[in-house]
Amino acid sequence: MVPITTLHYLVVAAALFVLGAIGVLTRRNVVIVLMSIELILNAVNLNLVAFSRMWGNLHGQIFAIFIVVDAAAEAAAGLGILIAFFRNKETVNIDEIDLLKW
Amino acid sequence: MNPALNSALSINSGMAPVATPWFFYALAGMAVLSGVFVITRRNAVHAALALIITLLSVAGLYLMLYAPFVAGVQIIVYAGGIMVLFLFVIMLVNIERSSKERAFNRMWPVGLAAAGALMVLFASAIVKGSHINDMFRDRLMPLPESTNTQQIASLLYGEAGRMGQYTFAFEIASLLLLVAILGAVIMTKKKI
Amino acid sequence: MPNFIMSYLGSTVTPGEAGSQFWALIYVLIIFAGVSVAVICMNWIERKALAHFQIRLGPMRVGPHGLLQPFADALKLMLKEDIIPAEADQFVFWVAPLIGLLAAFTVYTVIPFGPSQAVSDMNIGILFMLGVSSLGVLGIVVSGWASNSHYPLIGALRSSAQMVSYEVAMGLAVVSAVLMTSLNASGTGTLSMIGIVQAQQQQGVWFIFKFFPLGFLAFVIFAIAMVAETNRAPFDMAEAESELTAGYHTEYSGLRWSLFMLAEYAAMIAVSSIAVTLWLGGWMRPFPNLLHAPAWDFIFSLFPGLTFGGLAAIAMIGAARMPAHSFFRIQRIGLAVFAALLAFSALLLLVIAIAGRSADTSVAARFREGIDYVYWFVLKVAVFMYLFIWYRATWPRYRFDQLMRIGWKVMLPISLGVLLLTAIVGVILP
Amino acid sequence: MFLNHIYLIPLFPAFGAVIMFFFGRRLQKATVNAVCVGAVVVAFLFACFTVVEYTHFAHGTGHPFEKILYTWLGSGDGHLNFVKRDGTTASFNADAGFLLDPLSSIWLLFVTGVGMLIHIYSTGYMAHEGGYYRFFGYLNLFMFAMLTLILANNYMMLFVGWEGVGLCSYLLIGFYFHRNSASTAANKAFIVNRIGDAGFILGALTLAWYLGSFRFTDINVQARGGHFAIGDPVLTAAALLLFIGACGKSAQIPLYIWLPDAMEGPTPVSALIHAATMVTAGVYMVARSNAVFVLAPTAMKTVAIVGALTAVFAASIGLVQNDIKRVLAYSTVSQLGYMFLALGVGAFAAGVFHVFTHAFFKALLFLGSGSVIHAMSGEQDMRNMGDLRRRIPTTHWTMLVATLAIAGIFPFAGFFSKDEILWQTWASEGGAYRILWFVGYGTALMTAFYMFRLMYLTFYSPSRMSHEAEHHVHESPKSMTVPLVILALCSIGAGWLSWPHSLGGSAHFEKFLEPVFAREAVVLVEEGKSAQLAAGEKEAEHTDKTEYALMFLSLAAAGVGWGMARHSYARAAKGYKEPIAVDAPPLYKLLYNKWFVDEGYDYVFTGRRKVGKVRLGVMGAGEASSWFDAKVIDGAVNDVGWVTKAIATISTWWDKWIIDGVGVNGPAILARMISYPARLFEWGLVQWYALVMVAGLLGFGVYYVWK
Repeated sequence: MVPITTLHYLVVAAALFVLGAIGVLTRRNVVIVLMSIELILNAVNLNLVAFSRMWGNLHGQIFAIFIVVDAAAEAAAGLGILIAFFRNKETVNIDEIDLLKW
Repeated sequence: MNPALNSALSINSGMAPVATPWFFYALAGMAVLSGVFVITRRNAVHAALALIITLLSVAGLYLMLYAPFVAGVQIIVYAGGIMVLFLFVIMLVNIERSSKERAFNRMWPVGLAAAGALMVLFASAIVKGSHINDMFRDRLMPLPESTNTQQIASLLYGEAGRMGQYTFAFEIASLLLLVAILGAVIMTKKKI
Repeated sequence: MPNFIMSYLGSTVTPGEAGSQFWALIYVLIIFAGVSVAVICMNWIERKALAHFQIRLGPMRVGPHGLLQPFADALKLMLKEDIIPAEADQFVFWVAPLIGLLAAFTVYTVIPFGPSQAVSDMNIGILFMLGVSSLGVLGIVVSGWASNSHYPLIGALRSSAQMVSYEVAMGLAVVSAVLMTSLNASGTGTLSMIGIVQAQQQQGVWFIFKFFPLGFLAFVIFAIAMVAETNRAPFDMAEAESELTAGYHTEYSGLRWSLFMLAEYAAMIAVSSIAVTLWLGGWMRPFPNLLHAPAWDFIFSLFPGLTFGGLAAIAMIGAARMPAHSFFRIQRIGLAVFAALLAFSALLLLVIAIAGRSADTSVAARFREGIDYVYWFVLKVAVFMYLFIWYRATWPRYRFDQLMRIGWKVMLPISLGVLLLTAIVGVILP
Repeated sequence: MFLNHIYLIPLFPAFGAVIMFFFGRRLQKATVNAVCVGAVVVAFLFACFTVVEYTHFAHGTGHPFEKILYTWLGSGDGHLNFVKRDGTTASFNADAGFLLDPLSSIWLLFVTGVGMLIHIYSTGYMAHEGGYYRFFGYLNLFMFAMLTLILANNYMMLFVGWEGVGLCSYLLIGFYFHRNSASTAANKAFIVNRIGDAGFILGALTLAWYLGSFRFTDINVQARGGHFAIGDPVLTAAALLLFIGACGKSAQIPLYIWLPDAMEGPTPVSALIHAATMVTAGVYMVARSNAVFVLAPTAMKTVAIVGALTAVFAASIGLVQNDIKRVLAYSTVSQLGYMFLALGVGAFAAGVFHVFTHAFFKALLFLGSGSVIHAMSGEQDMRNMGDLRRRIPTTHWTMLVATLAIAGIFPFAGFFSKDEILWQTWASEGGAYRILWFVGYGTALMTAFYMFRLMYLTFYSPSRMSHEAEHHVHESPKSMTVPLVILALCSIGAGWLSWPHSLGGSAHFEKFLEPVFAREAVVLVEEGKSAQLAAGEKEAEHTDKTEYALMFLSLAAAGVGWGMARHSYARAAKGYKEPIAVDAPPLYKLLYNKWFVDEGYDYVFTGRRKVGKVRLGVMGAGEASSWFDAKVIDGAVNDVGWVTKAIATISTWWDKWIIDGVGVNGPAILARMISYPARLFEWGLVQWYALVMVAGLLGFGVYYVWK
């Protein structure tokens, strides 16, 4: 059995990042787009923690914690906007959010 | 303590090998598989449940990386807090027609292609980097697990009256949260 | 093999720390079985206690004094038809009770029944407990949504709003207790559950009495928040039968419904354990600092045996006072056998207490200590469980807006204030 | 125990203030009393224990006790550095530190003690007023700021308290903010104080630049180390700047004008802030900086002259005022002048002693006047009073005690302190400086006169009250009279703490203060230059004979003042005439209108008064330059503008047809034509933007992977 190294974690993180990117780029439902952003953030966190383990210091973990805080703020603000928007336009589809186009 | 006991327990201070590679493969597989579900499910609640599984699997990976505090934060903030918020909002904005419409937007082939290019980039970076010596090292530096929380605390808050390295950043993060809370409250209020 | 088992009793660390997967598995099984039995007993006690609060008899027919009623109920629930509504989301409907159950039971991996009597001593123990128990809300939300019905959905939304709100005050109260663990020479605290109890041991005070009334206030906040957190009366809006039929599990029946019940009771025990660990000294027997002579150790170690003896005596009296009608004969015999079992356990415990009275490291002494730890922990938790029943019998239900107002405008500011004052006092006083 | 937790003393009233500001509106009056008065009582007891413990700590050596909690401003590791005058760098460093030495312990005791009594008094006085919790919140906040000021161990911390008491003074003067006069008076006090504060902060920064520290102990060590010549110009400048600050806070010429107007506040406030405690902050600060002042004889002389002038000036105004509180206000200004006179001649201990005794009898006078006003249902004009002696007996005899004290009758408190100041003034330096003594002596005479004038008009002369007022006259409640009695006892006894040598006493008070001031006495004698001060040195010289003569003279002055007042006012019936107004009408008019100083300031500084249509002074200069700007400079500008406009008309044509037509619109049309295909890319889908971001990410990645 091959021992698990940093590279393994990087592969998982890359996969999660690509999945998140696909979600952000292709889904119509804003909620799922936001969830995909969470996936991307998680991929980054995984990278940071893996590198923290690789270098043997804790700065990566601290960054991961800050990113979690950031994600919480982003989710709160994003979902707030979404609710306000839904109240006005009765839709959560991202391609119908185009008022500023005009 | 008798000798039999010692052999039975094999106490191994610092870095007890709590997990085999199988754990990693199981967790990673779960994370990626439910990640796929997140972006493919038509129903947002199913997607959210899949995302919760991904988050918990990633928390397990953190535990394997000797980052128990980050794992705990991941569970309590992401799985316990953010995802409940998501579910709440999904239930508030759940409308029938979304299940009958297209799940993907009109530019999905372009998006998919871009994401594919991203994947190729990552793959080539990893392949290239794994050849360069010491870029992604094979071995992992030891990190003491038993004092992980205390060390993170001393980085964040400092110790013995001195400011920690990240105290200022920490305060700013709290300010960010406050602003986000205010923003969310104001935006969702019907009448201000 | 016996040597292997006996030698393990001498261990001073948890199996998780020792890296022994075999013993961890054994512990998990024991805890799972123990909690399930405890839930069954709770069911019976709750029904009897509520009945006596309301001057009724409660279950009396199945077994002597209805002792076998919970087993009958369990059998009924298992045999009942499992109905899934046609419009429900099949998969989510199926998985929702499991989420709640999983969250409730995962918590037990870090509950310390003794300094080594836990599955694992996690470095982030209390954080892990709060996090995992907060996952329970997911089960409720999802079950309400998946039922595709109005009452369950309202119940789910209510309960999730309530649990998320009270989690904040609860977390802050917990933080103030965690802060107290750092008041030692080195200045570093701990999140580990075992470490928290040991900190109370070192400081020679249960945290409920520390910085009186700060510790007490934090405890009271936690005690209120934990009732709201488990959706119990008087905060049981989520399943208010007069408003929402049965709340989020209206559409559930049979085994799946019983899983919800199991999860609820398991969660009650879990949060009570947190309260006991954080504020009431965990596994420590009363007055370990005042009455610390070995003689006192011995006297206190007689308590488990005496408790069981007392129960046996009660059961015996019950058997003796049965009416002399032949109809009751089988019940009388059953109760007598039950009493005999209890008496045998009492005898066993007393023998162990006497055999292990010397304070050396022999296996008997370690075994006696282990029993002591578990006994005192379970006794404290049992008090909380009785309190839960008492609340339910005594207090009327809150209105939902009152509940939220108390949560955000009273409990949260008070817990913040307590946290602040604890920090200030902790800096100034030593 | 107490000494180590000295920082708690200001925190008790701060706690009360915080409670009031956040929850006060909902609290009962009883709760407000319990919290606010309780906080001050606790602070007083704590202060007493602290001082007792301090005396054990110091063993009579007067060694200061310093407690530094944390670095409040700046830091020790290289931030906020500045270059000192001698080229070395020092760090801008102010601690949240507390200093207790004999000087601050005296202030600590009487501030908390008098403050406590006035708090108790206020519960009675303010019982029927609105904004009860607000009043007590402000009072507690004031106590916090004042105690911070007293206990600070450096200039910056002192400045915090300094500004804090200024703020509270502003808030409390404007307590009846619905009255226009009150809010104007509050603004006046605040603005005048700002001028002084500017001087203070400049002085403190100069000292820091020169000596490299804000801490009193550091500055004292350096100033007394003998590195500086007497009359060092920078130190003189610093001392003068600090004295400007003291002028603002302690109401000295020319910044005294705010204090009489400050009587718009409730009477307990006048007693606490504008008589007993806050206005002595300037004295405290100068006494605290004595090491610097001693090295600056010019500054010392300035202090003495300004103090003497203020004393006589304010006393002369006080002779003819009719508002009972205004008389007391001018009396306060005059007595503050005395204190500065003492400081200026180097008799620091005598000045501090006068602060100490003055706190009791002046607080008593104000509280008594408050009681009178209370009894008269709000009437403040003495012309409408009279014959109150038997109707409010407690108020009467307590005020009589205070009057005797302030007039300097033996053996009341004022006699000892005032006599000490006059003696030191006489003894400090001969020659022209004896004039200062004559000024002080004249002031003493005037003081006796106007104080007994107040007493006779209020209590003894035939009643001039209106019928309704007469009907309502009543003695004040216990909560008001008990503080009066306590203060009266203090006014009698406080002077005995420093029974002078010449009368067979041992001057305990000065002994206690000696360690704070004695060192510079030694320095000065060694230098042999300034014979201006050095109280200890003069001790040997003075002959008892002179001192007895001076004592007798000042007693005689008090007696003469008393007699004149009795002669003029004992039988003042309704519509009586002021004797000065009869004998010298122009002088009366001058005094009654306060020497027209406010009007003069209006002409010179604020510009509210004009001569004809022209403003004078600062605002006048502004108006003149404004006129010059509008007419001359702008006229020239307009002419230039016209030329420019003509040129512009021509260039407009060029621009419109040539530049715009060909140069601008041409490319624009081209751009519009190109934009039609380009628009296809930005079609309003948010995710497109995300796609662009991914493209950028890809670009970066490709560059870094294959570079």
